[in-house]
Amino acid sequence: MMKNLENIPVEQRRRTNPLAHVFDEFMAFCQSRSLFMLHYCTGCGAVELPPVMTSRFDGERLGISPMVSPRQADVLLVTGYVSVKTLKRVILTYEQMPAPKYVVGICSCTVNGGMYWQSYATAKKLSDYMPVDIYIAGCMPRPEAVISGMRDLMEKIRTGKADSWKDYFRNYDHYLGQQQRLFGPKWQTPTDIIGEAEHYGLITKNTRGEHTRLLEEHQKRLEPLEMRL
Amino acid sequence: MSKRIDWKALGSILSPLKNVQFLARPAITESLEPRVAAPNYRGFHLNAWDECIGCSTCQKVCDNAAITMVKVPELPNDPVKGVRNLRPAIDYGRCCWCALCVDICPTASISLSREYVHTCFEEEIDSYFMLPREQGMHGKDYGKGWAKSEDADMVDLHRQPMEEVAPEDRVDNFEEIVAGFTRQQAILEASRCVQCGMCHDSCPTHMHAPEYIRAIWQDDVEEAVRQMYRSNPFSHVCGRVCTHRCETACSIGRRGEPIAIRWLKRYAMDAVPHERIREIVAEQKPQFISGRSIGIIGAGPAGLTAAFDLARQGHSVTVYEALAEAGGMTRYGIPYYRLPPEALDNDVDVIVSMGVEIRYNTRVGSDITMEELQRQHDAVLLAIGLQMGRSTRIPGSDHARVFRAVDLLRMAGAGEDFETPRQAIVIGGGNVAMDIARTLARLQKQHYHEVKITVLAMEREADFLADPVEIREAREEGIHIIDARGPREVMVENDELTGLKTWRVKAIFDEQGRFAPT
Amino acid sequence: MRPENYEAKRQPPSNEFELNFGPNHPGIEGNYAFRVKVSGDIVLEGKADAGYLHRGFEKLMENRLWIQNIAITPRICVPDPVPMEVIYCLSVEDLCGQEVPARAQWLRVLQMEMSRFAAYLFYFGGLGSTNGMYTPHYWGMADRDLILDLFEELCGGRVYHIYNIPGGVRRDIPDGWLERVSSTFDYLESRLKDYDDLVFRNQVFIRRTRGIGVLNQQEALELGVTGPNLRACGLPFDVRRDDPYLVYDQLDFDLPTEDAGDNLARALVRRADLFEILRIIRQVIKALPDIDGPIRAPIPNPLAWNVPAGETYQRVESSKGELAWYVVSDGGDKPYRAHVRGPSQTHAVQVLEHLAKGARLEDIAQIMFSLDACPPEVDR
Amino acid sequence: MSKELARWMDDLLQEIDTLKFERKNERRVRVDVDSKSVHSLLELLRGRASFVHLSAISCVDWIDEGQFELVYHIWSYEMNTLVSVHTRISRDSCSYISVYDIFPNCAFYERDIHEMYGMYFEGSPCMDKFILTEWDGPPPMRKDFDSEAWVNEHFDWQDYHPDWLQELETQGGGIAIHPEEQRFSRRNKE
Repeated sequence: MMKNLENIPVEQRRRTNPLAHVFDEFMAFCQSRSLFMLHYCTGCGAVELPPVMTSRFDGERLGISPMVSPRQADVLLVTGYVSVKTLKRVILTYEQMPAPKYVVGICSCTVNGGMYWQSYATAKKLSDYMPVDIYIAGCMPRPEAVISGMRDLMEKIRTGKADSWKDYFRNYDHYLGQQQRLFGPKWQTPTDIIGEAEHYGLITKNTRGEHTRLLEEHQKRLEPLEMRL
Repeated sequence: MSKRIDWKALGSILSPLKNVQFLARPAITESLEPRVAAPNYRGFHLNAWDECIGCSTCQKVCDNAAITMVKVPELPNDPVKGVRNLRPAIDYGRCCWCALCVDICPTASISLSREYVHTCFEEEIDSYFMLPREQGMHGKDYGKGWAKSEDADMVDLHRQPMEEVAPEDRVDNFEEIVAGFTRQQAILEASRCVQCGMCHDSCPTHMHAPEYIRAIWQDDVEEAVRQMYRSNPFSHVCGRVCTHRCETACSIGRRGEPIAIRWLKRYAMDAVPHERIREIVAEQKPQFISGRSIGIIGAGPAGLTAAFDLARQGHSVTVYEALAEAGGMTRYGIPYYRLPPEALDNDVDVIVSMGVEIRYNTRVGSDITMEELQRQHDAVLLAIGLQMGRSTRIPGSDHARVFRAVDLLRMAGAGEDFETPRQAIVIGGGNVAMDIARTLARLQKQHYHEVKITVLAMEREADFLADPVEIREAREEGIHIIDARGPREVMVENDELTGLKTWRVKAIFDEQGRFAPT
Repeated sequence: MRPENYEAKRQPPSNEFELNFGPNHPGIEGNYAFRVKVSGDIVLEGKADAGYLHRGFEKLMENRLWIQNIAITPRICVPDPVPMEVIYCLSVEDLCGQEVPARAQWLRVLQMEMSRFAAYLFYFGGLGSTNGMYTPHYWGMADRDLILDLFEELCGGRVYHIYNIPGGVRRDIPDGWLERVSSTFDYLESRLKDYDDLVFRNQVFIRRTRGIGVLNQQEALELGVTGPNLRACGLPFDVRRDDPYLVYDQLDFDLPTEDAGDNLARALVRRADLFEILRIIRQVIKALPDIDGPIRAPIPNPLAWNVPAGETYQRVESSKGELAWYVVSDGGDKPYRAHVRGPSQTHAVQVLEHLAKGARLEDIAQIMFSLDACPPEVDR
Repeated sequence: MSKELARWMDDLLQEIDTLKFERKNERRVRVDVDSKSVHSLLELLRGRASFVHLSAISCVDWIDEGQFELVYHIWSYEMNTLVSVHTRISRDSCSYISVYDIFPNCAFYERDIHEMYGMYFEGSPCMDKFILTEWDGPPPMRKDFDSEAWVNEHFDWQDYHPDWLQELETQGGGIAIHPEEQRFSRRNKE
């Protein structure tokens, strides 16, 4: 993986408040106890999510609840295989989610192609296209396994280790390169990742590269729609 | 409660308040900890390493290419016993938990556990690649889930029945006993093969058994013959009298009857006309001629195999044989009811057709000297074999009517007259002893219409050296077998044999494992 | 190449707008998109956009051995996987001329009906959600889970059973399992009354669904509608009865119909179907203990299995309608061609496009759910 | 009644010289017909013999013969019989006439065959891409498209190297047979 320690920016804002760490921990605790997961059934594993969220296994007691819009969601569940057509939407959805955001890869297919390893239509390794926080094994995993995975994720968030989303900004060039390899050189999304990376102070030498240069050549800015009635 | 609802009969607007009554019902929510899975749950893999033989059948049936065979050096690797030091490793980034690997495992070593929770962070993704052992994925024992059951077993453990000549019909002649497979039987038998290649590894000549079995299954006997001649020019012979170590190693034989590889070979050789076999083998004729010549002394199996291989490499080969016919011990040491001479003739003919020259009745030393050979050829190969018989060296064994096995078989094979005895004792419990006993039984039947043969084996019945099939057939033919008895002295009176003194054998080998019967 | 969702299309100077439903939309079943052109909240035209769940099943199947395909078939339709397994096995058996033991046939019927029941509970949950009623979803999921527990006990898997195999089924039933099936379905029957009160006798639901998405008989026949959706138009047709497979000709069941052809009728047909399923399951439970014998006809070694050349068209009734497979063998060890004809291929595309015309925007999701369209079946 | 109808139909279809008729069982009939006559046959069956339900259209790529086989499965609710009409079309011309005017629900199947096999149907309401809108390779269901080669070209696989494997490698063991090797070689290699 591209988690190179040198790439982490050294520039840290100085924190003078003695209660800052307590506050950080409290924030992390709160974050871990209130997760909105995006309601997007990308693959067959999605069929085990309704049982997770409803009466029998009741994911809501963990503070996890489905959310219909990516703009308000914290967790992106990639439930199984992602076809190339869906992958474009998943990447777009992921980029639209506000940080901090977490990706859960469910089922075999997100790890190494799964059942569909020979298929021309599905992507094989999810981590090539976006950083993944946690994987849940199974084809498909039972609701209990999903809940265990979500609890592990909560623990990771609570201890402040779940920061793979920063990886997307730090190594954007790598991820974009993989995306371009699959979708062609003209691939683009209307989100501005480099701008966001600047905003979060996560620009490293791997954020920009040949792939982002290629993107900038093609990129068309979004224009506001004309509304006529 | 009605079966039909008439939508016009509108229900009460309060009926959704039904919900309220659920306040009093106990909750159905499960606890957060994972439940125990069902008794035949298909969870993560378990593999009993002691039972696993590394045949990699699981890898072949896996539809997702999730299984990698990994070499574990500390484990035994003995192809002759049918054991490899390979073990399956599972990629849970591919596995779909269909349990086909469990159902097809020839040894029933793989099973699935009742464990189903595994989560990992991105940096621990290697944990998705697992080498299953007896304990579960996380070292904890959750119990076996889906395991081999008789219902779900996909391995066919039973051989195709082979037709044989009935004992009463076969005992008075030297006709071949085993009928050989029919086409249908051969295809069915070949279809049992899981292509593990244990046979290939255990075979002394490394015959391409998986390939020719596959070809027989595809009803392409010519391809099967082609595969056989890749490594063995004596396919007719080996299809009948081979010791078939392949069948001992066969992974199907772990729990059932091994594939009848020997009979399949014989089937393929018999199914193709001899002319066609010659054509197929001729495809292997060399493209170039090396210009070197090689002399081989002895036209036995070793000499002729060497001649065949050398001829394929483009050398010109001359074989010198002391006797009038080629084949060596295969011709003179194996009774005709097991190996008809025509089969051997065919094999020799194929070898000759590759351009090998055989000079019969040429004994090196008397008809031609070694120096001459060395002068004529670039290289000379001695393939003279082991033709001297062994004796028991007990008192009285130098009597003229005490024969050595090899000599007797040669005499019988060559049709020499040695005065078939009315009564005979065969010392030994191996395959050669059975050959002798059954040959003599046939001769006795032809001459005196009764069989009076006793076989004296030193081993106990359970560990006889001879093939169980041989022993069964010998008994069917009226041969009396006494186990755990060793010869002590041949009793001779007035130059006539009168009997044999024996002792009870307690152990055949001494403490150092040497042959020292007591 | 940017996703169409975000392509900034200039709108023509009118009050018509293009809107996207999905693929990430709560009103869409699964991963599926439906693009509509609206004027106000009236839909002028709808276009289905599938392929988000496309995996190329038919191509994959051509690359796998006959036996390996049993693992991949249930994945074609996730909420109702058993008919897919059964129909693949039926096809292979037909090609091989294999006789399936009676016990296996009855077990298959039992599974199919259990799966159908579970799929209907899923359906009610989804349909309730599109009307803003989330309780049926919660109840349906919990009740469906009881059936999944039974499946887990039977075959070791909750959703993907992989229990059927050409020639029969893979295992015999565990001890006491039939009694548990019986008691579970007794419980589920007692729950149906609750569902009636909650949904089917509920004024809100009836008023919300009545007269929406009306399909008359003529249109239904032209569009090739099958299954419960066809029965909701008053045409009693069911593959189980009219083209019987397995042992359905020995079972006694009715085909409930409704005449209205609207969303309510489609829901009511399925509701009435539940009682028929219970009837069938009870008949199977009664008959099964007396049917002894093997559960599987002997099959050849899976690694050396050539299915004789030929072609077969098998049909079964899934919970969504007529499911049919066309399987061709060239005598090799892999299928030469396997074509899946899922009921949703008609329902989710042409029927939905037809019904969307003139519908209100807020009804689109409801219409889609009421048709019980299953996107993975469309995409394969 | 329906039995008699079925017999009539059998007799009628057997009369026609240009088609090959085969009754497979009580409810399955196979008809092989020249590609020119498919439409008139379907029209006849639908109009005169109540075969109103087009169950599916299947396409088979017989690459060795250079032909596509189209199979129209039609069902009669009255006769309870399924007729499969088989016809062959040259792989080169790759175009055929739609049956939209006879069976309006053929649109999905024809569109599907178009994108999966690249066969064009004249007169079909929509021949746009549907499932493979973002696919620019060859029609994937054709036999000459090698899915696996395409996948290996476009994707990477996980490169696992867990601790136990490293340990085995230090002992002289390690990965012996990769799944891909086993799967397709079947010991063909020496």
